[in-house]
Amino acid sequence: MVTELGTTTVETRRQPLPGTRSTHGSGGVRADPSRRGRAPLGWGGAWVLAVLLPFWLSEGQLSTATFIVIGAIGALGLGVLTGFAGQVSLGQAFFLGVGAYTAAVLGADHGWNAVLWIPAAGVVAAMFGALIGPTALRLRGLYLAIVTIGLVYIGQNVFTNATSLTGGPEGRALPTVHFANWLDFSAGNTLNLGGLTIDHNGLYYYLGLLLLSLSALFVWNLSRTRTGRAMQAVRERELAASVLGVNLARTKVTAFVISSFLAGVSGALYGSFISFAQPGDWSLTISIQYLAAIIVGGMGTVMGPILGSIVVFGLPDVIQNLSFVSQNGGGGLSATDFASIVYGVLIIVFLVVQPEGLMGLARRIPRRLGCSEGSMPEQRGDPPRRMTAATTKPEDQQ
Amino acid sequence: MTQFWQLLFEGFSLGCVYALIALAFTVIYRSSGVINFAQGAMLLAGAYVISWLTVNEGVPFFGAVAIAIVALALSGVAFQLLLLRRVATQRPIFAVVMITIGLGTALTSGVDAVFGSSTRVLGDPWGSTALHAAGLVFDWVKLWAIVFVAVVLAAFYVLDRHSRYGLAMRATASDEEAALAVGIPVARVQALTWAIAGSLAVLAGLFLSGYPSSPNPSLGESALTAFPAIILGGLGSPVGAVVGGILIGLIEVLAQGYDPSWLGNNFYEIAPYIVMIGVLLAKPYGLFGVRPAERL
Amino acid sequence: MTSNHPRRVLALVAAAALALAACGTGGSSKSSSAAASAKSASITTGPGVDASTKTITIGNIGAITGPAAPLGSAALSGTKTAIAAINDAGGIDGWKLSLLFKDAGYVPQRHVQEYAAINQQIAVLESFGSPTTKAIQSQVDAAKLVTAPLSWDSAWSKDPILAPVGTPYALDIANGLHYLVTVKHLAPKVGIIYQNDEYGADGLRGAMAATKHDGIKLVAKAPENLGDTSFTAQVQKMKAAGADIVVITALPNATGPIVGTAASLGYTPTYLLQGPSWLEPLMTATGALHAKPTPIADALAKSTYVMSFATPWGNNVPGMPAMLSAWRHYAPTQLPSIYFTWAYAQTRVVAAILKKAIEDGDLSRAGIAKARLNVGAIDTGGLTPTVNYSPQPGPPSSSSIINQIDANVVGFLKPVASGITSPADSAVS
Amino acid sequence: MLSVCGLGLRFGRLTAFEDVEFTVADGELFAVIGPNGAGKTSLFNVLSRVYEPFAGRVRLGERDLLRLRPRELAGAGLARTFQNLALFGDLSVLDNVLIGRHHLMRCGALRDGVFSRRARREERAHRTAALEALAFVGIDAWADTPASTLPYGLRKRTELARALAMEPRVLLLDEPVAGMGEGERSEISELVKRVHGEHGVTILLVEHDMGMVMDVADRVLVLDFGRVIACDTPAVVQRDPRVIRAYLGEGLEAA
Repeated sequence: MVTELGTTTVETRRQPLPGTRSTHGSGGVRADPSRRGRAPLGWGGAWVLAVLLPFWLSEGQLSTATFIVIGAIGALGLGVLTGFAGQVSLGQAFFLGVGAYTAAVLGADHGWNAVLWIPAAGVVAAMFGALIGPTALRLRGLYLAIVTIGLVYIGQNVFTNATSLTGGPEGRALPTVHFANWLDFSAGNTLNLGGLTIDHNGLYYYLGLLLLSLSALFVWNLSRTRTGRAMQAVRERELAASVLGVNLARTKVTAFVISSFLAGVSGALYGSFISFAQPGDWSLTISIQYLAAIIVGGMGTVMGPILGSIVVFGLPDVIQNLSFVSQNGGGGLSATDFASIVYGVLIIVFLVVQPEGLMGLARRIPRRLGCSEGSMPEQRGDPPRRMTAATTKPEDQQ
Repeated sequence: MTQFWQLLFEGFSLGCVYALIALAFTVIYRSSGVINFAQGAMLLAGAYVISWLTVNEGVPFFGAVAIAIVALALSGVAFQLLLLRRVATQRPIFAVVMITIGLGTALTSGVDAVFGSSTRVLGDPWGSTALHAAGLVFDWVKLWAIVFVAVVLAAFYVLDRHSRYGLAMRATASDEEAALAVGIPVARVQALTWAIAGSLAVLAGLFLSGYPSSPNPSLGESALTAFPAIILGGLGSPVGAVVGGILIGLIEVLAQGYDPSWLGNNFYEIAPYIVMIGVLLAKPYGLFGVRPAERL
Repeated sequence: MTSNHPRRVLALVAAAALALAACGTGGSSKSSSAAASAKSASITTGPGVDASTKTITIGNIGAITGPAAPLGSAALSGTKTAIAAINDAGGIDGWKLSLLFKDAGYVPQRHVQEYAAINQQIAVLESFGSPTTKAIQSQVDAAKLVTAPLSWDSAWSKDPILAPVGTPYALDIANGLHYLVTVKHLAPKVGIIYQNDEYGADGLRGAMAATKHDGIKLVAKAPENLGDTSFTAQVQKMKAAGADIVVITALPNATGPIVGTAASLGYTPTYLLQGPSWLEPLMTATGALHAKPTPIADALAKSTYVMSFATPWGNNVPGMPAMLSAWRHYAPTQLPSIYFTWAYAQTRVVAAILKKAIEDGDLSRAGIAKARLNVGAIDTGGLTPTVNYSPQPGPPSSSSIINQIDANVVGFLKPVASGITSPADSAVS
Repeated sequence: MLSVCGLGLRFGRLTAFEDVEFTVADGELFAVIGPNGAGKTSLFNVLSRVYEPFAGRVRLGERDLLRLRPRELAGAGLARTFQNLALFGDLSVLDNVLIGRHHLMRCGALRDGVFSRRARREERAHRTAALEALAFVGIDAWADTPASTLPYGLRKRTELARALAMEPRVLLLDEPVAGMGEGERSEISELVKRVHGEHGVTILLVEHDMGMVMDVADRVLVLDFGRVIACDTPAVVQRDPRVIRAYLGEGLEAA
């Protein structure tokens, strides 16, 4: 292994390094910080599709889609905390609940407009996030994960006991989104937009989609600038990041704050859409679903949590409503059991084949088609993965 | 005072069952770094298989327990070798965690689909019989739980400390790649841990659904109660799992009996978590956990 | 939004499509092209009503999976049996009923989804569970969709469109305690173990209200949760406080261990079980009369009263023979269950409302809603208390049926009194 | 520039080193050598505030280094590379270097998230600087490659670029040529000299490779079993009998 620098370089270039060839082929480096020019047309197309989607959906499917976009906001938040900053949290259900009850208190009890109570739900949840974030300074990995499980249980207990705010175990009504008299989301009302009629489900869908888009843009910007970089550095090597000048406390707490803000907004919309919330709604099961969404979608990416949400929040409903699945309860396999068995098995099989989740798959397809990997905005937030045998490990060279 | 001793007994017996669940978590965690979210579903399946064999098929109780243990252990091994093994070498540990979540979902629904969601009869020989002594009541099933757990723990200790596989398990736990390099059959060791987890699930399911409880669909959630136990004791420490489990059982039952009303309803539910958080503030890696070495 | 359009349930409909249906008035259009054809039969129709085949669709969002599945499955069976029996007897004035069932597993979110999926295809709805029905309550109110909740939450009493059958939980408990203390002359020291959710809270409210009369004292109360593994502490609280009557507002999964634990501890109070706390398999392995008894069967048979929203299996009431013959004919494999009886009766109540609407010539949602108000008292042949949805103070029914557990009868319940009311009733609502 | 006084470090009962004293002048290239286990890297870990010493003082210019928190070191002008590499594997080479400039950037999550004009401007400026650092070490062509996919030599260079991008006053280099071939060694030596010459940075170097140390260092400190046994110019140290006995013996002759 005694080589001149030049030789080394040539040698290295001969090695099949994924992701490098295309850039080098085109000569030079992309130093332009705003890569929006190259921003994926694919995702833009997907967004347009999402906007047009309700035209093809039945009302039942539309309500499922609404739950997906609302859930995806919270999943995106968890993606920041767990996917980018590497702090595994199973506490998302707690922050969803805080958001929902904030909406209830401000929107219903104090009569605030939704323009105010939606962000307020995020802010209050974010404040709780800021309080809880510092635990991540002391606890690592699964210790943190299980402490956040405790947070969910303690949260449910507090929700049950704080009767004046949450209605106690009996639950309470949540306000419907009402911006103005012509833009009122309550059931039975519609919005007429020059020939288009949008009903209750549709309005919630579009509000959810709007907030999801804004959040995704925010998170994407974050992922490619200073804050997001610091989070990923902390995820990879906490101590080294610290020696290089990254403020661990600030980075982790920021991740918690962003994550719980988005969870708060998501919870408020969710509760408002269902119009009713009780403490049992914010259980560990919900947290696990959110974790599932970001894992299935692909950790450490912006689009992963959104794609994962489609699977986790949508798939069971789709399977259950397949035409050949019997809805009858008269003995035999119930549709719900069938759906969750199929769902569980699908998740197992999919992750055995594709452990990097849907984004791993999405990344692979363009590569197969010979496109540049750089066309994906998530390139730099890649989840940890083992490279192919062609890649030289340091140990091999020593 | 009678009440206190009675609760102490109930808590200790429950804690022993938690210790089994926590040990199952720990064994898998040690060998692969994964928290097995399907543990609750395995426990549920174990209880229902026993109930089905005794009540519907007329198999003698201990025969049914043995069959259930073999079945669950083999299923665990198959799951590890056929599925998990294919991903375990990849770095995203989350994928493996997620696979156990998927398994839990499918298994829970499978149990529901096969056995229905009604409460069942376990078919154990103890039923509602109890030993009455010193003004206290000791349900036989709870006494046997303590005895069984003691035997299982002793057996585990022997396996862990004095057998070839125990050493292999500990080596795999500390460094999978190094273990592989010195010729330890890591795949076989990890399969063994799943077999152990499956067997422990059956025993835990058995004692959780004994009198006065019964096999019912919410048993799976009880496994979640063992989470604070494994953290309290320290992840990856079998001793910690046992101590943590017993502590959690005692805390839960005593808090149930004595929670003052100013703490609100259902304080006992969160008491284990509050104790756990308290311990972690003082000892971030639990009572018996070891701080992982951090290198630059 | 026309019924000849394949996608009539689109949330977004282009204006062009709207223009086709000239009668569409925006918002929730109640007219449809089917209305035009129905005009000849001089009956107004609405969603879920097909005049050409004379079919009315009843929606049912139930729970045959999840924590309430044992209750939900029996109830679904009762609903199906009632519908089959009505159809085979010629329907309602020639109109057939068809059932559109969706399982939501007792999960509010899925309830909302299923409601959205079917609400345009149904004329009336049966909705299982309290938290789940609350999740769609504002929508059914807005849609003026007559909905029969399969639960007895006190909150239903004030809703303008819901058609609950049975007495609210809180009233049931108040009535039951009143009966035990004044008629059975039991000592008035009462304890309650309740599930820590809205259902349990309702039961607790009833027990609290009962303390205002008859010298009843609430000496202990203890919450429990689904998934609790030990009930020793709750039972110890009851025992230590010396409660003579223990109210259990829980699900059967908890009732069993509570009674068993108490028996182990040598504590044998009189139990008063809220309806959903009771299920036949608490007595025998399968719930059938001669199956293997459970370890707690003896303890339960000693002195346990069960409040029921429906009369016990085989009880001598006018409606029972018809139900039993329908059961043998349409659902012979269904084990005797009070949920079967109750859902069967509820479906007959729904049918009575629909009959009134047909007589009035208006099967639109508004027409059915009006029929609900005007039909007057509906007698279920003694299967449940009589209901009346005319504007009145208080719930549609406020009297209770009380039964005692008997190990030797089918269904294990022996009625001891019905039509019980208590002076505490006014305090509850 | 950097003065170390009476410094000692223990792991439990094991003493890594004690009574370490030296002063590095502004602009000096100061090397620390010693046999394996002599405590060189531990010394670096104390200087970068990873380990807490039990005794002694360290001054960086006017500041008491031991009072700073690890993340404040970058701001105080101290940068380091790591013996066993501490790159953020999944981040691109450029992003790795940009992490080095984290402390020079000011935008918070809010500005970053909305990608405000200021965030854009900052991002662009620092990217340019980071690319310059990459160009300096000769790997700017790999800017967008995930660091974990680079061969070892290039990773070492990435670390050097990252440390340079931090714009330090004092640079701690922990075995920059360990595990490299002869040709690469001399190239890295040249690079270190250029860094020293062109940037005028004070450099503290830990190295095994005697040839390199004697070639580039102004002064050399020799640690043996946790104690300083010599501290002088390379020429003097090479002749020091204690050094020869303790460590250099065969190595010196080979060099």
